[in-house]
Amino acid sequence: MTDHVLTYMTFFPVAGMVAVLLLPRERHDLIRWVSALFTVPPLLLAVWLFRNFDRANPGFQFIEKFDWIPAYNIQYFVGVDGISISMVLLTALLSFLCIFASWGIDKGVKGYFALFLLLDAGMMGVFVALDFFLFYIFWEVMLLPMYFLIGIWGGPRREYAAIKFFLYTLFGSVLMLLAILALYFTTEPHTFDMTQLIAQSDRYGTTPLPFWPFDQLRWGFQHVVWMALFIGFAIKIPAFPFHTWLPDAHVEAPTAISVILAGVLLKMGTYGILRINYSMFPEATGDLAFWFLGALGAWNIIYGALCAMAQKDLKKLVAYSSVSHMGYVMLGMATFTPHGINGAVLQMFNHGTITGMLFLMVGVIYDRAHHRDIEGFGGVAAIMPVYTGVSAFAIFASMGLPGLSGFISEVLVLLGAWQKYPVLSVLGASGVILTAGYLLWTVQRVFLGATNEKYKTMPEINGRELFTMIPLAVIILIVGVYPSVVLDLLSASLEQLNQAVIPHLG
Amino acid sequence: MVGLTHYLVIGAILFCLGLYTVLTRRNAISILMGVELILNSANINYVAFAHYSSGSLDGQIYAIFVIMLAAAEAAVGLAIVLAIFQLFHTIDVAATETLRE
Amino acid sequence: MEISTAIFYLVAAVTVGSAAMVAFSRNIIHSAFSLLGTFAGVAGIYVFLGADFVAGVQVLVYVGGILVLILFAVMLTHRITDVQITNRSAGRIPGLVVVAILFVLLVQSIGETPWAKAKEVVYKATTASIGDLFLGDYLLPFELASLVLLAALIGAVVLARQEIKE
Amino acid sequence: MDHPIQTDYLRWIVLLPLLGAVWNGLLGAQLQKRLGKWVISLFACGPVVGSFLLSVAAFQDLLSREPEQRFLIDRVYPWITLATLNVDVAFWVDPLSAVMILVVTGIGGLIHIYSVGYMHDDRSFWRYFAFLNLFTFAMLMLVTADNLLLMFIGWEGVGLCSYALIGFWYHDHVNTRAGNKAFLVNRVGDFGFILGIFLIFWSLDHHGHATVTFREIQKFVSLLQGQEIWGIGVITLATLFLFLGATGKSAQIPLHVWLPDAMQGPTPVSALIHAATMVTAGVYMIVRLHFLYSLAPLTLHVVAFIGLATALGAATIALTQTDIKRVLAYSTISQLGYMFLGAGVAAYGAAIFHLMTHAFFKACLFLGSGSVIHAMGGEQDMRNMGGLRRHMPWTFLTFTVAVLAIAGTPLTAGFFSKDEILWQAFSSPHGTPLLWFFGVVGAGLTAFYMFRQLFLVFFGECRANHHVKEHLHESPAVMTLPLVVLAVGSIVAGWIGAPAAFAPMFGPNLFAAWLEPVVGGRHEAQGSATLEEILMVLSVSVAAAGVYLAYRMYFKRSLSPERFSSLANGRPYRLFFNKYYVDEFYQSVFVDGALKLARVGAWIDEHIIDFIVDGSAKTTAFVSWLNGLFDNYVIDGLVNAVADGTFWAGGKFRKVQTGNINSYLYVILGAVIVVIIVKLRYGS
Repeated sequence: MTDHVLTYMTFFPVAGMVAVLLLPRERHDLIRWVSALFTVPPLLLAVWLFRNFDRANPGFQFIEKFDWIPAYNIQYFVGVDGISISMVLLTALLSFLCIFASWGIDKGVKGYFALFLLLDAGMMGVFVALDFFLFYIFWEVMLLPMYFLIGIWGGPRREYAAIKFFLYTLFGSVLMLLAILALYFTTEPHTFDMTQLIAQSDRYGTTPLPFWPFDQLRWGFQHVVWMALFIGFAIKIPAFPFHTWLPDAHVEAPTAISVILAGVLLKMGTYGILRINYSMFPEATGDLAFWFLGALGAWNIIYGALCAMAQKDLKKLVAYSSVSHMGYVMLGMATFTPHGINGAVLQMFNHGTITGMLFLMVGVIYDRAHHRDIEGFGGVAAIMPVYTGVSAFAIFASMGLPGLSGFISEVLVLLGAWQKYPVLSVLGASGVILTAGYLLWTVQRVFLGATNEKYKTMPEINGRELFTMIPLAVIILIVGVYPSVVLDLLSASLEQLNQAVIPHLG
Repeated sequence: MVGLTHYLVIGAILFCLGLYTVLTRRNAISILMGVELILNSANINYVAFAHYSSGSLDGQIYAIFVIMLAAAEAAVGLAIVLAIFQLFHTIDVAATETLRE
Repeated sequence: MEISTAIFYLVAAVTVGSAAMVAFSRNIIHSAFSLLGTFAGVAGIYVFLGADFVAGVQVLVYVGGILVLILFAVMLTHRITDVQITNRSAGRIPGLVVVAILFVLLVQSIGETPWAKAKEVVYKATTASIGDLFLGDYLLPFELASLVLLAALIGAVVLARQEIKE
Repeated sequence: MDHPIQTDYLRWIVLLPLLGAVWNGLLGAQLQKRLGKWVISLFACGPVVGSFLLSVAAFQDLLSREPEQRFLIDRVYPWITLATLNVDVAFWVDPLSAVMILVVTGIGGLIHIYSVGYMHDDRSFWRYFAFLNLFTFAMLMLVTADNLLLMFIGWEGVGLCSYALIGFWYHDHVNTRAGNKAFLVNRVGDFGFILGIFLIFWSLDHHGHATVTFREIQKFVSLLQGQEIWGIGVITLATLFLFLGATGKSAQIPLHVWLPDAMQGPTPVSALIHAATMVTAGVYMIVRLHFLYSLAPLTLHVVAFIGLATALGAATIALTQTDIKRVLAYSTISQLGYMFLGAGVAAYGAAIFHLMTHAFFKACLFLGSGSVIHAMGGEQDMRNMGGLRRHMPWTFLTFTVAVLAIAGTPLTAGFFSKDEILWQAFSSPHGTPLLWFFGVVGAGLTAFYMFRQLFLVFFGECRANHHVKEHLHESPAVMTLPLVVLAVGSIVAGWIGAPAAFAPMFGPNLFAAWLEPVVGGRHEAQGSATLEEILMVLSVSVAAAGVYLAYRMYFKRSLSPERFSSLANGRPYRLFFNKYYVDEFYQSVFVDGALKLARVGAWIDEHIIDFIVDGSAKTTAFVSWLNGLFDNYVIDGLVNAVADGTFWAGGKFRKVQTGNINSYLYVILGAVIVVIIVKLRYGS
């Protein structure tokens, strides 16, 4: 059993999908419970993984590897290290919770849960795959269900949103595929094995670009591949100016899908950059990180916060807050200090839990009021006090209140950034003020003020909804009070990554 | 000295005879016999190449598969012939050209 | 000329000759029985090529199975008392011409092609190795072949049942 | 100092209020419904009283040691351990933080008890106490933290509670807006604070001693001298950043605007958070980091200047306000300015001394005004009060004592502490007589507006309407008792820090001696005791002049206030009354500016980026439409032509389709033959 933990984690949801497909379509509750059941083992395995992960080992663990398509040297190769472990945990947790958040879906239940489970498998696969080909397959496996989940179960403008999402990500995928093939054909022997590619990361140093006319810019092969991969991942993050799919996709997607989108999918961008761009092209990373990660990250922080401030739709506001918060991840990654980079990965984890909670919060009130217009509420605190309490918790966590998890990661990122780029650090820190601004303003308009007569009879948050939010709240609190619980997992691998890039910094 | 060429020529002869059978016969069973000849010629080539060119057993394995499939084909083919005979009371392929437009 | 070469030519002659009988005989019964000679001759050629197992299979399957099937079919479709147990042919001349052209071309190709040569030509018992290969590298095709056979079996039975129904 | 003693009970000083907060926060609503409010009160006041007792124990523990050994620490667990960043959750108590925890838990406890009476009719009784306890926890964390990051938790934590309690009555947007304002302005300060931490951390990292722990910073601070960033000394910049944090929390110019609005919260909250404890955090922080500030003379000048400007500016605004709580709010800002003035002339002990005495009399004033508001049924405008001394004797008495103290009447606590600051401003190496002069002017203003308030509220005819007048009553004992305790404190608390001139009466300056191990000795440089006494008399006379003026204007009514308010066409009056228009300025520049930028950002997203995205989609659609036309008429035309041709040819060739396998075979064979020929002829 323990030899194949990662495989089990990845393919349990697929088994669940098959099981769901075999169930009669009108047995809605049965379908829901079966889906929930099939997300439990990955969660338990994630806990097991958390307990048994060797924190001192910077390399890959729980490796499974065998030939898949030997003719092209393609392998089934999975494993986790410090960079992916936290994401695997997050995916298992959010998938489980989101099944419960999807309880209210009553159109095409069978299809929804089947696709959801497939999505779950795809996401897990992306984080554990160590073979580039396998990685790409999981990456695409995850996109398709997402397209349908938004396009079929979404809001009124779902088709626009789904197509926008699909076009953006497809564009990214194509660039990524080209980059992957370029890597494949430059290795000798040709391989998709990430560990091999990482081990050969110094081989690009002297490879000049055959068709690059500008010698003085000293761009080599690896810079171009780096950029192709970066754009592919930046769309996922989403980094300015590739971010406009996010608000639309979020607004139209059903609650649980928004949670997954924000909680897991966005992380794939930054995860990909760390796993692939950083480790395979340390030199190009050293050359390009400042502008494309550091400066762009700081810009993301401020720009996202400003855009969030101008939104009238609650869900759109949360979506833009994601843009802002992912900026911290980019900024942290660009610092190459242990603080910054650990903070960045921790921020990925924290953003998953915090923003997940925020979207669940929006979902709860949308289910009751059937609109998300910020100005259209008011005085919800008097009607739904428990809901208000939980929401306030999430909002303050998002604001980076000390003692909660968001604070730790943001401080680490800004602390790391200060050493390398003090100006960016100052800009990033000023983003904290803006964040507080739009979030408090939201709290005031939605929860506080005179009770809105229209919603006087709105029912309090129910047990199921609380069940989806409380575990996240507990994690947010624990990580805030004792961050080592996550940091210990990350630091060894990230230190290794740092050491690979640092010699190449300009 | 007997070499690869000899076997290939035998194969070619068998192939041509089989082909001729298939081309000229009107009797379904005869056509099947022709097909068997063609298959045998192919098998000879397989085994000959295996013996002289590759030095591995792969060719033989293929030959065995071909034999297997030939057996299956013969069983099904002859069953069809019987069914056709039952339907048309003849096995002359010219009499059963219902595929024609 | 060595004995083995002589025997080779003998076997080849039997094979080709009976094949010609198959092709040209007017009586279908004769054709069918000539097929026996061809099959046996091919089995002999396999022996010359060091393929003992294939030769065995050839005898068992072709001679023991397929040929018997053909004979049965012949008998079932032609009353033995029938005067007309003929084997009608048509378009002999064009067939002969085309096949002849093809044959010439084939021989030309055989002659002109630089065939790969094995390092050494070995003769040794192959049965054990073939068994290993079947249960190793070729396991999947092997299993598939068994499926095909099963399908053929069932298919034949189904087709034959139609006959009784009618 | 190098081997501090691990003292396990310190954590409970901090954690007890947290337990109370969690208990009341999670279960309070149910408990209140099922068992009544007394349970809530018990679980709210109990932990704070417990913390107070533990604080006293810690204090005695310190007393029993040699002055150099007065240091207790409680390491709970390592909080963040990452490369060079090692931060423990650790609480320490030294003479400085001992003073603070006694003030926080002592005065905090009294205010908790007072609140039981004040908030008795409120539906969200439990929520109030949950936040009040949470505040106490955060404040204790702030003062006992042994490192900057942990302090920052408390720093933001008190901000959160302040936000929640200002907007406690959230049904009215006036309150929630005030809360938002407080939090946001504090965030600006926190922004500076956190950057200050970063700067210190990395500058020390440069020398291989990266740390955020106070004691270690103190140990290595000398390494930072001469180090520069952006052309400014690192210490100067770091202290300026931190001071920005202090101006936010302690409502100093330019971040003072939130405090008057914060009076929207329940009055005990104003007393505890916005007078006695939280707003003094900035002063505490500067004193805590005095070793840094002492090395940055430029920053010290800035601190002193800002402190003095705030003291004067807020005092002038207080002259014109009519809301009973707003006067007190501006008075608080003004008094905090004095504390910063003290800190700015490196008289850290004096600053803390004033902090402590101020906590007593300002808490007393706020609670007294709360008592008045309670009795007046929520009325806060002083123009509608008057003559209350007959109806509320205890409140009147305690209020008067506190007013005397803040006005600097000799022998009261305020007299000693304010005088200490003024004397230091005059005599310290960082001070000048000019600072003293303006400080004295401020003292005169203070005396004036406080007595103005006293006369307006408690003397003269009652101007309240009939309805209110009937319900005038003295507050219950649970409220007056804390008032009495605080009033007594407002007098005697100063005696422990009396200057040498009063040594025969009150003994030596115990307070300065107590803090000496932390902040160093009191500057006795320049000027003699005689000079000190002369200055003292001068400042008292100025204050007395202020009192006299108030007496003429608001008691005897022999001098019309309009004579002053209409000076210079009333321009200064309007300037004071409108708080120098700072709120309006901030609103139009920062708030509206940010909103405008936000709209620009959203517009860019919607109209530029999405224009490009949608445009490319539309272009694609257009191209495919063209393509479609092309397909329909050109390609399809061709295809149809081919199809028609094929159809026609098919008709011709249909005879080829014989159904005869032989004919198919011939065709195939023909093709094969052609292929072989081609291969033979042209193949390699």
